[in-house]
Parts: sequence; C-alpha cells; structure tokens
Amino acid sequence: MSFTSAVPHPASKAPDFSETFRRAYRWMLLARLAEEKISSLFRTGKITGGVFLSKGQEAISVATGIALRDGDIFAPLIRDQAGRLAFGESLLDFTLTYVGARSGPMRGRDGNVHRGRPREGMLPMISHLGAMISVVNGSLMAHRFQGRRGTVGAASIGEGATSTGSFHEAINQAAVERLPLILVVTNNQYAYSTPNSRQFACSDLVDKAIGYGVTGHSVDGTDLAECLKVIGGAVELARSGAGPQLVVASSLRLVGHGEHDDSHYVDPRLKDLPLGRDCLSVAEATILSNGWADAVTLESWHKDSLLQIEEAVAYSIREAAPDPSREDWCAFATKEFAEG
Amino acid sequence: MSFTSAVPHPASKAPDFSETFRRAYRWMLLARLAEEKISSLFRTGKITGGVFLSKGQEAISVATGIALRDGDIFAPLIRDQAGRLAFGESLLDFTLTYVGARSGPMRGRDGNVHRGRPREGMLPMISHLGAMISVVNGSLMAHRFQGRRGTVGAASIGEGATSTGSFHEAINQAAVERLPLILVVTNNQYAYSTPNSRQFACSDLVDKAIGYGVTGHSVDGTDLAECLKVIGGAVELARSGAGPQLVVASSLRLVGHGEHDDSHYVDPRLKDLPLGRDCLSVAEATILSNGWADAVTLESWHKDSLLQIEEAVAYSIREAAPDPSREDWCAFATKEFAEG
Amino acid sequence: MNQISPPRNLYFRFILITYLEAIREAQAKALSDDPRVYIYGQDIGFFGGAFKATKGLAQRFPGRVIDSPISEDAMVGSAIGAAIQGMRPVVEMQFADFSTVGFNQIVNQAATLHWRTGVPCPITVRMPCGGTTGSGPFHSQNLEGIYAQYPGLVVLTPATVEDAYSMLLAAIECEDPVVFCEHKYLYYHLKAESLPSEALPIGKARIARAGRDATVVTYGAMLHEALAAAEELLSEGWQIEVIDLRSVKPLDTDTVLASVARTGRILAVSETWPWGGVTAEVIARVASEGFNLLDAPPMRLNAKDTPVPYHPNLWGTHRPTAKTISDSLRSLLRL
Amino acid sequence: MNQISPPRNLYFRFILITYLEAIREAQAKALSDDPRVYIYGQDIGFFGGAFKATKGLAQRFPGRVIDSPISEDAMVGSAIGAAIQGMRPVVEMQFADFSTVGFNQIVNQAATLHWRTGVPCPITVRMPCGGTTGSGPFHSQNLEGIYAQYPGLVVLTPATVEDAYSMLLAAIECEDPVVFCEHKYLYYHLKAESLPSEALPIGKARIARAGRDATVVTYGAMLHEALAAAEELLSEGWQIEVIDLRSVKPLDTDTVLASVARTGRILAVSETWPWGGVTAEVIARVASEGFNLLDAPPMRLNAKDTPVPYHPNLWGTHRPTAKTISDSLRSLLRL
Ligand SMILES: Cc1ncc(C[n+]2csc(CCOP(=O)(O)OP(=O)(O)O)c2C)c(N)n1
Ligand SMILES: Cc1ncc(C[n+]2csc(CCOP(=O)(O)OP(=O)(O)O)c2C)c(N)n1
Ligand SMILES: [Mg+2]
Ligand SMILES: [Mg+2]
Repeated sequence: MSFTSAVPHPASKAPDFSETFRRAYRWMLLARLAEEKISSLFRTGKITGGVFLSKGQEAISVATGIALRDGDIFAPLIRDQAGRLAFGESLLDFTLTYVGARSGPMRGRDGNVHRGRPREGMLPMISHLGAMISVVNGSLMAHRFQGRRGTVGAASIGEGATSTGSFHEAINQAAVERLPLILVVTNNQYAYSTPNSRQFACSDLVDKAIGYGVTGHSVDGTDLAECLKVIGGAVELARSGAGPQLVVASSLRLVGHGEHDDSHYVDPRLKDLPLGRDCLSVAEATILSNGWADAVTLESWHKDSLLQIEEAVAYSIREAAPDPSREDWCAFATKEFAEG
Repeated sequence: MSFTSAVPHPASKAPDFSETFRRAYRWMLLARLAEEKISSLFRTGKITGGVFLSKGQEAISVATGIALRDGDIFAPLIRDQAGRLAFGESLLDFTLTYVGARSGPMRGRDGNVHRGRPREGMLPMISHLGAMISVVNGSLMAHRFQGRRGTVGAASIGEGATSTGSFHEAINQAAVERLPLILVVTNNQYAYSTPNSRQFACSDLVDKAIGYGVTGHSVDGTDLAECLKVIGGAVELARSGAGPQLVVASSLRLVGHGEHDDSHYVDPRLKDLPLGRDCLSVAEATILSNGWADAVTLESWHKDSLLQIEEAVAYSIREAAPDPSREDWCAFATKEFAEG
Repeated sequence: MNQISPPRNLYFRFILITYLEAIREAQAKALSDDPRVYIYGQDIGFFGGAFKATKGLAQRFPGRVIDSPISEDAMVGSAIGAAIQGMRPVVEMQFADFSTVGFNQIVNQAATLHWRTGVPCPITVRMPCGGTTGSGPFHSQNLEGIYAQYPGLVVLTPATVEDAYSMLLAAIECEDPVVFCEHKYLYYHLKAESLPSEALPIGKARIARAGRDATVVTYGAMLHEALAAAEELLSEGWQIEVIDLRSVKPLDTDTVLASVARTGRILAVSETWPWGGVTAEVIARVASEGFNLLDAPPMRLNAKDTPVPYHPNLWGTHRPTAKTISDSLRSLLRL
Repeated sequence: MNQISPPRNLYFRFILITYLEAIREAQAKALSDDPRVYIYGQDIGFFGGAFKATKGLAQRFPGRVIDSPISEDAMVGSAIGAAIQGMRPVVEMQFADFSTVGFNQIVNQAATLHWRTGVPCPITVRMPCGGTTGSGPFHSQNLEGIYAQYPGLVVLTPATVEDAYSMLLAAIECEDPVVFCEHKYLYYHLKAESLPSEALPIGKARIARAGRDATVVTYGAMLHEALAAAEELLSEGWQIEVIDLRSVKPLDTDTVLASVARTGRILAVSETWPWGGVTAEVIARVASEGFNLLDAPPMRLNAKDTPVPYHPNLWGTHRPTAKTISDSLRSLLRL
C-alpha cells in the first residue's frame, strides 16, 4: 500500500530499534492528533454518525501495524488509527470517510471506522464484534492455496469481543489450520460501560491460549517499547510458521466509548494504575531519555503532523458528498441481477 | 420426576458407593439394551428418521444423571440414554418418541433424541450443537431469582460441539454469573467422521477451563467408578457454590454416528486403547470383582431390563400415531394469534 | 427529560413523554408489577443502556436489570431457560442488527419450544431498529420481515408513544416469544402527553387516519411519513386512509381488507428491503383475499435493494419518505 | 451408483445420474477446471459428506476438500476472506437449518462486501434443504425466503438434475455470494440420463410445462408435486402451465407475467412457511405489475405455519402435495 509521506519508509535493511521506535511514535502522534481533529469537527457538528477514538491504545495498534508488510492482512477495529497508518492507510482514507466524501474508499456508503481496502489487505470491519477474525483466517488459507509464503494476518479486538462466539470459532479454526494469525486483544478494562468483571471470569485473558493450543503473549499496552518487542515478536513467530499467536495487551480507554460518551462509569482509581498511563507520553519520555530525538525534533514532528492533518481535512471537506442520483443502487457485482 | 420401577429408589439417607454403583450399572444396562432394541426396530424399518446410540458413553451419562436430583436441570444430548433414565425419564418417553406416538411427550411433532419435559427440568434438545448450554444457564438464573437454593444444571455435549460459538458464549456466561453449571464434554474422538485433529488443537480440552475461570475435571469415561466420583464430585462442588464445572471425559464412540453410519473411518488402533473399552463390561467386572453382586444377580437384572423394554415397546407400538386432522397446526401458545 | 419521572408525574399535562421514555416506563411498570420480570442485555445496568432505555432501572430494581457479556446467542438462550422456569425475561439487543448472532436461539429454540413441547416461551426480545442519519449498514436494520417468517414468533412494530408503552407491556405478558421492534428514529422524535391505561390487543391494526380515496398500510417510523403524505394530498383534495399495522405477525388482514373495501386502492409501505417482507405479505393477502375490492393495481413502496447507506444524502433516498409516498399515492390514484 | 463416474461415463445412456451426483459432478468439474475453487465443510473430506455430495473428491483433489470444525460462523467468514484474496470457496452446510449459526457472516459480511467496497465476494454456500420423512423441525428447513430478503445475495433453488449441475457451476462462477438451496428430497428421487453442457443463466425461470388455463409458479421439490397435479388436471381437461423459478433472487418476473398473460390465473406454491417468502413476493409482483392480466384472484399455497413435523403423517399434511395443489387449482379454475 502507498504510505503517506509523513514518515520515512522503512529502510530495506532491518531498521535498528530506535529507528523503528521513532517511526512508530510518529504514527502514534499522527493518529492522536488526527483523531483529536475529527473529535473537534464532531463537536462542531461537522461529522455525521459515530466517532470512535483510540486514545490510550496507539502503542498497541501501531506495534501491530508496523510489524506487518505489504501482502499481509490486517483487520483493524474501532481503535486502530495508529495501526492503520503504520500498515499504510493514507490519512485521506480516514478524513474522506469521516466526512463521507464520495471520493473516499467507502464512497459515503459506509463511514468512520468501517473503512478498508480489502484487495490491499486492509479489511473493512463490519460492526458485529469478532466477525473479522475468521475473514483473516480465510485470507491466510487463500495464501496457502496460492503458495504465497511468509504472509501473516493480524486481527485486532477488544476484551469485550472475546465473549462472542465468532471470536471462539475463529481462533479455534486458526489453531486447527495452524494459520499465521496474530490476534491482538486489547484489554482496556471496559466494553462500552461494561467492566471486565461482567465480561469474563478468568484471571487473565491470556490463559485462553492454552485452551486453543496457540501461543499466548502478555504485554503492557502503555509501553511502546514493550509493544514493539512483544507484538513484533509474535508476528515474527507467526511468520516463521509457529501458528496462531494470541497477544493480550493491557491498557485503559482514555476516552469515551465514542465521542458521545462521557464515560462517567470508569472507575477513577484505574487512571492511577500503570495501565492508566498515556502511551503517547510514555513513548515520548522513552525517546527523550534514550536521546533518540530531542525536544526540538519532537516539536517539529508535532507541527508536521498537524500540517498533514490540516491538509487532509481541508482537502476532504471540499470533496463532493455522494449524489443519490449517481448511485446505481445495486448491491450485486453482477449488474444484470439488479431488479426494479 | 417419576422413576421407572426397574431400579430401587435412592435411599433417602446417602446411599453407600456400592449401592450407587449398582443403581448406575442397572441404568446403563437398561439403556444399552433399550438402544439395542430400537436399533433392531430401525433395521427392520420400524423407526422413521435417525437413531443415535450411546454405546461406550453410558458410564459418563449415567454418572451425570444419577448425581442430579428433582428440581435440577438436565440438558442431555444424543448419547444420554443412561443419564436420562437415571435422571428420571421413563422408558416410555423413549419408546413412544422413537415410534412417534401421539401419546409421547413430543406427540410425533419431534422425534428420537429431541424429547424432553422442560417443566420437569429435562430440556428437549434442538439440533444446533451447543445451543442447550445457555438454556441451562437461564434456568439456573431463574432459580437464583426465585431464591431456590441448591439446584444445579448439567449439560452434555461432545468434543465436536466445543467448536461452536454457542458453547463458548454459554460457558463464559455461566462463569461470569458463577452459576452451578456442570458441563460434561464427552471426548469420544470423533464428531461424526471428524477426528479430533480437525476439531481442536489444544493438547487436552480440559485446558479450556482456566481460560474461562471455571474448575476443570478429567475422567476416564470407560470407568464407571471414576465417572461417579469425578462427575458426582463436580456436581457437589457446583451445588456447594463453587461455580461452573467443566468435566472432560474420554471415551470412544463404539457405534456409528447414527445407525445409518458404519463408521469405517474410525482408526482401528483406538479400539485397543483403554479409552476403547466398553464401559458396560468394565462396570460389570467392577461389580463382580468387588462382590457387589454375583453373576446370577447380574443375569436377573439383564432379564428384568429386557422385560421392561419388551413391555414399553409392546405398549408403544400399539399407541396411536399422530392424526393430522386432530392437530391445531398453531405454533402459538396464544391460540387467537393463529392465522388462516 | 433525563431521569425517570415517577409514574404519577406522567399524567401532568405539561410533561411530554417520548417514545423512548414510554419504553422505559413500560419496563419500570413490568418490573414493579411482576416479580417474574427481569431485563438482560449489554450495558443496560448502571449505565442504563446505549439508548438509555433502562436508565435508572438497575438502581430502582436491584439485581433485576443485568449487564450481559457480548454474547447474543447466550443472552437469548438463557432467557429461554429462565422463561421455562417461570420468569418473564426481557432481552435488550443493543441494536436489532446484532440479533443476527442471537438468531438461532430466537428462531429455532424460542420459536419452536411451545409447539414441540406444549410449554410456552414467554420472552421479549427488544430490538432497537430502523434507520437514523449516519448510522450505516449495521446500525439501521429492520428485521421484522425476517422474524415474521418463523412460526411461533410474535413480531410487534409500535409506531406511537402510546403503543411503545402498551405493546411492550402486552409483549411481556404474552405467553409467546415476542420480537419487539422499537424504532430508534422515533425514540426522541415522538412525544405524547400521557401514557395510556388501555390499548388494542396484539394482532389488531389501527386506522391512524380515516380516508376514502386510497389506503396506505404501514408501520413503525413509516407511519409518520405516510401521515405527512396523507396531509399533503389532502391539500390536493384526496382523502387518504392510513393504517398502522402495529403487529406484523399476527397480521390484521381484516382491518386492511375492510379499508380497501372502502377505498378500492392500496399502497403498502415499509422502510426496509424490497424483496419479500411486510409489504409483499400485505399485498399478497389483499390480492388473493380482496381481489374484487380493488379498483386499481395494489402498490408497494420499500427501501432500495442495498444495505442502508451511511451518508445522509444516500440514506434519505434509500428509504421511503413523505415525498416518495405522496408521489406513489398520486400515481396510485391516477391508475 | 457409489463411486464418482469419470465425466465421460456420464454420457452413456444406460447410466442414470441422480440430483445428488449432479452436485458432486459439478463440484468435481469446478475443482478440475478452476484452481481457485476449494470446498470447506463438516465431514466433507475423506468421509465425503453427510449426504456423500463430495464423495471421492478429497481423494481426487488433495488438499482442496477440507473438513472444518463445527463452526458455521468461521466457515463462512473464512470463505469470505479467501474470496477477497482471489479464491472461489464452496462452503457446505451439513443442513440448511444449521446456517442460522453462520447467518451473520452470510447476511452482513458476504452480502454487503461488494456494495460497501466495490470488491466482489464470490462464495457459494451449499445448503441441503427441504423436508424428507422423519427429519423433523431442524433437518427440513427451506430458508430461501429468509436469505432472499438481504440485498447482495443470490438465492438459487434448482429443481432438476440438470439445474443442480449447471446452476452449481454458475454459482461458483458468479461474482456474487450465492446461497445454493439444494433439495434433499430430490437427492435420490430425481434421475437424468446425462448432464447438460449449457443452461439458462442465473435469474431466468423456465416453463416446465406449457398450458393455457392457469399458471403454477414454484421451485425446488414442489415443482414435481406441481407437475403431478398438472398431469392429474389434464385428465379433467385442464391445461396447467408450470413455471420453475430456478432462482428466487433475482426473480424472473417477466416470465411469470408472460405466462399469466396467457392463462389469466396464478397459483404460487412453496414448501415452506406461509408468512412472506417466495409466494408472497411472486403474488405481490403479479398483483401490482400484472393486475390487468388476472381473470381471477391470485392464489398461494404454502406449508402450515408450524415447525416441520417429525412424524410422516404430520409431515405429509404440513407441506403441499400434488393433491393439495390440484385441489387449489380446481378452486382457482372455478373462480
Ligand atoms: C455482536 C455485537 N454485539 C454488540 C455490539 C455493540 N458494541 C459495539 S462496541 C461494544 C463494546 C466493545 O468492547 P470491547 O470489545 O472491549 O472493545 P473496546 O470498545 O473496549 O475497544 C459493543 C457492545 C457489537 N458491535 N457487536
Ligand atoms: C451447529 C451444528 N452444526 C452441525 C451439526 C450437524 N451434526 C450433528 S451431530 C454432529 C457431530 C457431533 O460431534 P460431537 O459433538 O463430538 O458429538 P458426538 O456425536 O461425538 O457424541 C454434527 C456435525 C449440528 N447438529 N449443529
Ligand atoms: Mg474494551
Ligand atoms: Mg464426539
């Protein structure tokens, strides 16, 4: 997929960790600022429908997206802005879809987080939680049939989605077929308003791995360095033929379920726990303390991101809205099947 | 529920183990012989539709049924003839349903293993695997609302049904609600023709327990003594408030998936493994070696069972078949809703 | 109005009750009148539900308004078990669209139980349904035409504040499993001055507006588009009768035929997809049972045959509106 | 005939091919002609499937006929992913009735993909459907009327050996997701001498028997009941035209209207439940688009509004038969 220009392309030779970290950080920053922009547009009534933000989960998401390559499959969910960018989704796909422009990938037919480019490996989520995982499985089965080696597929879900039958059938299917699936479960402590105590009863979701016969990994989702190592490691394991990898990342949802939600139900004590940290500030601190970049550079990245976002938004809001009279109103690919 | 007369009622004081074992054995024997009778009727074309037998699983099933009491809930599946009898289903419910008599519990509307008496705690299975477990959960939630303490619910499934989303949602629901559910999974090595290697990838299905936060138990399903101890123990744990219990019993299906199936696909080597033993012969040996009964007594039990079966079958085949003209053909309980 | 008003307040003329509040009040009444009633669904407890249809109820009725895991199959399955044991469960789907993953328990377990065993299955599955701007393909669906095909299911589609209240109470009292299609578009748009103490029984349609020139048969949010269309045509001298089906299964053929007997013309309108569904059933019944009452070919108006679009421009064209309904009526009257 | 006959044998006049074998041969041909094709379902590999529809194929096409876990949702979901990546998956449901647990992937993921993204979803979901004696409520269902309501799904209902073969090939070639309703009652009952090399396209109905006095519109197993009824009425001097829809979505309204233009009378027959479904859609279309062609009220004949009964006595009354169809025709002709 075509990357936006914001971030230098990965060097062809294996990049060193600080370089990867910097790239990841810049995707996180771009995602955070882009989502803040959409949020402000939403508050001023310029966005129709729901707005779902990733705040607090950018590290997990970016670590997933950045570990994937062209030819891999990615099924992001509602809090994967950073991972989408890192996987190669252009900022315009994001802004055009949120404003519902006809020129966006969903052409105004579907919106916000439901965007994707299936042919390029970026699956467009349907709302039904857990439903995308088996679609990734099938993509990987296809690659196997086609003799395409070395590709992997990552699916992202929240802890709430682990209660769906679809999640269960899909991870078991991946295990039976020994597919290179990386299933990243972000445990952000809430499913909408529902706390973990009402969602599951195991002491740690990673304990599900053994019951499926897949490898399990746990990671502190607020620590980008950890996420890059653990999720990157899981992706490499899958790529090398070790079968499905279940990654459980802990974090806290630092925003409402959607921008309509004030999340008053969140237990304030959680915010003081390590998992309540903002992964972006943690990553920033890591960069500075390691001297991987100085404050001036960070500032320039920040400015640069804002510029790109302004550009993408300015372009997108000028784009034409969909025109019902130009729609063929036919759900079939075979147009002769259209009736009435 | 009313017990058939074959087997002495459980003494009100806790019966000693040998007594329980004898009762269990007699239900197993009755189930085995009753199923053989239905099988022969099927082969002579006297039974319409499918015939599904329990051979090789009577010990697991009876241990479940016998550990339950009046007021408990039981969701048997297709190989639970012994457990049904032990729980209190009359032999007539079995024969009347298999011949499709109007006077049977299903009145010819549904057949064979799909019978039940919901109000008496015996749930009538629908075919969709895994679907009965959450129905047991709800029954137990009702008891909690109603302040009925000390009841439990048991659901029986095969290892193949562990691949269904319904299984997953239901056991997780039971765990979250901490319900007194006993979920007995009989791993008989095959789901119809499908071997375990194509069904799941964990080394032992009991490893799923930790991922749900429920207690797990393993048991040799060919050994009645073990089944009575382990399943009986699990039921007591659930009754005492320890939450859901997952029991995984190993066995081998010693018959076809249904009587139409010659099960040529079964790996012959499995028959030589301990799990390939016939639980009925094993139980018989246990009885004799412990002197809990002598050969003459066993013989009399055998005769007695055959008599009951002949009686039930003779009665049932004389019963009237359903008469379409006497049906109201209305699926609603509220008859005014019937249309045309 | 954000908190629940204690019932008596509801009768003060100056307080207006929305369709959504009527649903909440009906649940409050059922919970207080009948100890067998409980509510189960995602985020419906302390949080009060995605649409606030249970706001305050968990606090008012401790332990009887329960948050479920994201497990629609188990949500419905457990309700069936509880109903067998004598409870009156109300299950809230967060959106009707998500009932497709609880589908099997509804259509194969709940719907068949009474016919198979003689034991009724009195569960109510609340399905917030229908289109609203910007909701897109998976938060806008109308599935009444899917569920109504299954024997044993009662499918209700309240179109007014009064019906939202009294039909939900009737659903909870009903011995049969009820799919309760509450329309999200009406949640806030509709207001009434008070809640009714009595109502038409399940299965009876209502003449929402009397007329003599043509009959519009519809339900749910489309009722209000149809009423607006009827108003518009009045200015052109046409008197349009509008029938609110209220219940699509059972379907009140008699009321529809009696109306067609007066008007000789019928237009059936639904918000959902054109193949099959309520409009096909209504027109097929009228054509076969009331053929000689018809002075003109019966007409149907449905949404377009695509998923429900996200963008308001597209959504506004996808579903019927007062304008497209009056256009259809004009051609029906010309026939 | 127990093994697969190599295709050439099929053209020997003395070998009769069943509907079931036609389905097997179509899959064999698709597998050998198109490397993108694979088959996925429970027990379909070494075992050859619950009905033996894939017998021998796993051996003939190693690695391309795959046993799945009992996971209908994941079975369909994975087929969708494979289709996006360029494959042509065929999914076998062991019984159509079990598709209710794979329902969401079919109606919300497969059906919407092309409209949402422009990327087609060429999957074929084979659904052994329909009643057979003693099969009961959960092994007898006909769900074409459920799936046809969803935009984006093609729903095929082959009624002959020839169509079972050519329509399955057409389904696999089709760019759209296809729900392929193969009727279990026809599996062994129907035989043909050879398999066709060409066929009508998807969406075209077929006049199975020409007549001038009335038109019966039906599909699947009911076609043969209708043909028997037509034969019976011939002895009474009536010439009944019988239309085999072949495809219920898209639905060939033109062929139906052209027939009604000749006969003036229509009876729509289905094996499934009376509310909605194919007969409602057919009659609603004819009534609205062909009103003036009708000399008598259009009629419908469906199964009774209960689950499908287990006992043969009840089953025989639950579904339409040649007898009830000819009775309906007699009253239609009297009208
Ligand atoms: C099958 C299904 N049921 C219900 C919903 C409604 N819903 C949307 S998001 C959500 C909460 C998801 O929580 P989680 O999986 O933890 O993800 P998070 O929002 O925390 O990232 C729910 C219940 C849905 N989308 N799909
Ligand atoms: C959801 C669903 N899919 C498919 C089937 C068809 N089917 C009936 S029994 C069976 C095999 C069950 O195997 P298992 O659960 O191991 O039980 P066992 O027969 O071995 O006792 C299958 C696939 C079904 N009943 N339900
Ligand atoms: Mg969460
Ligand atoms: Mg098994």
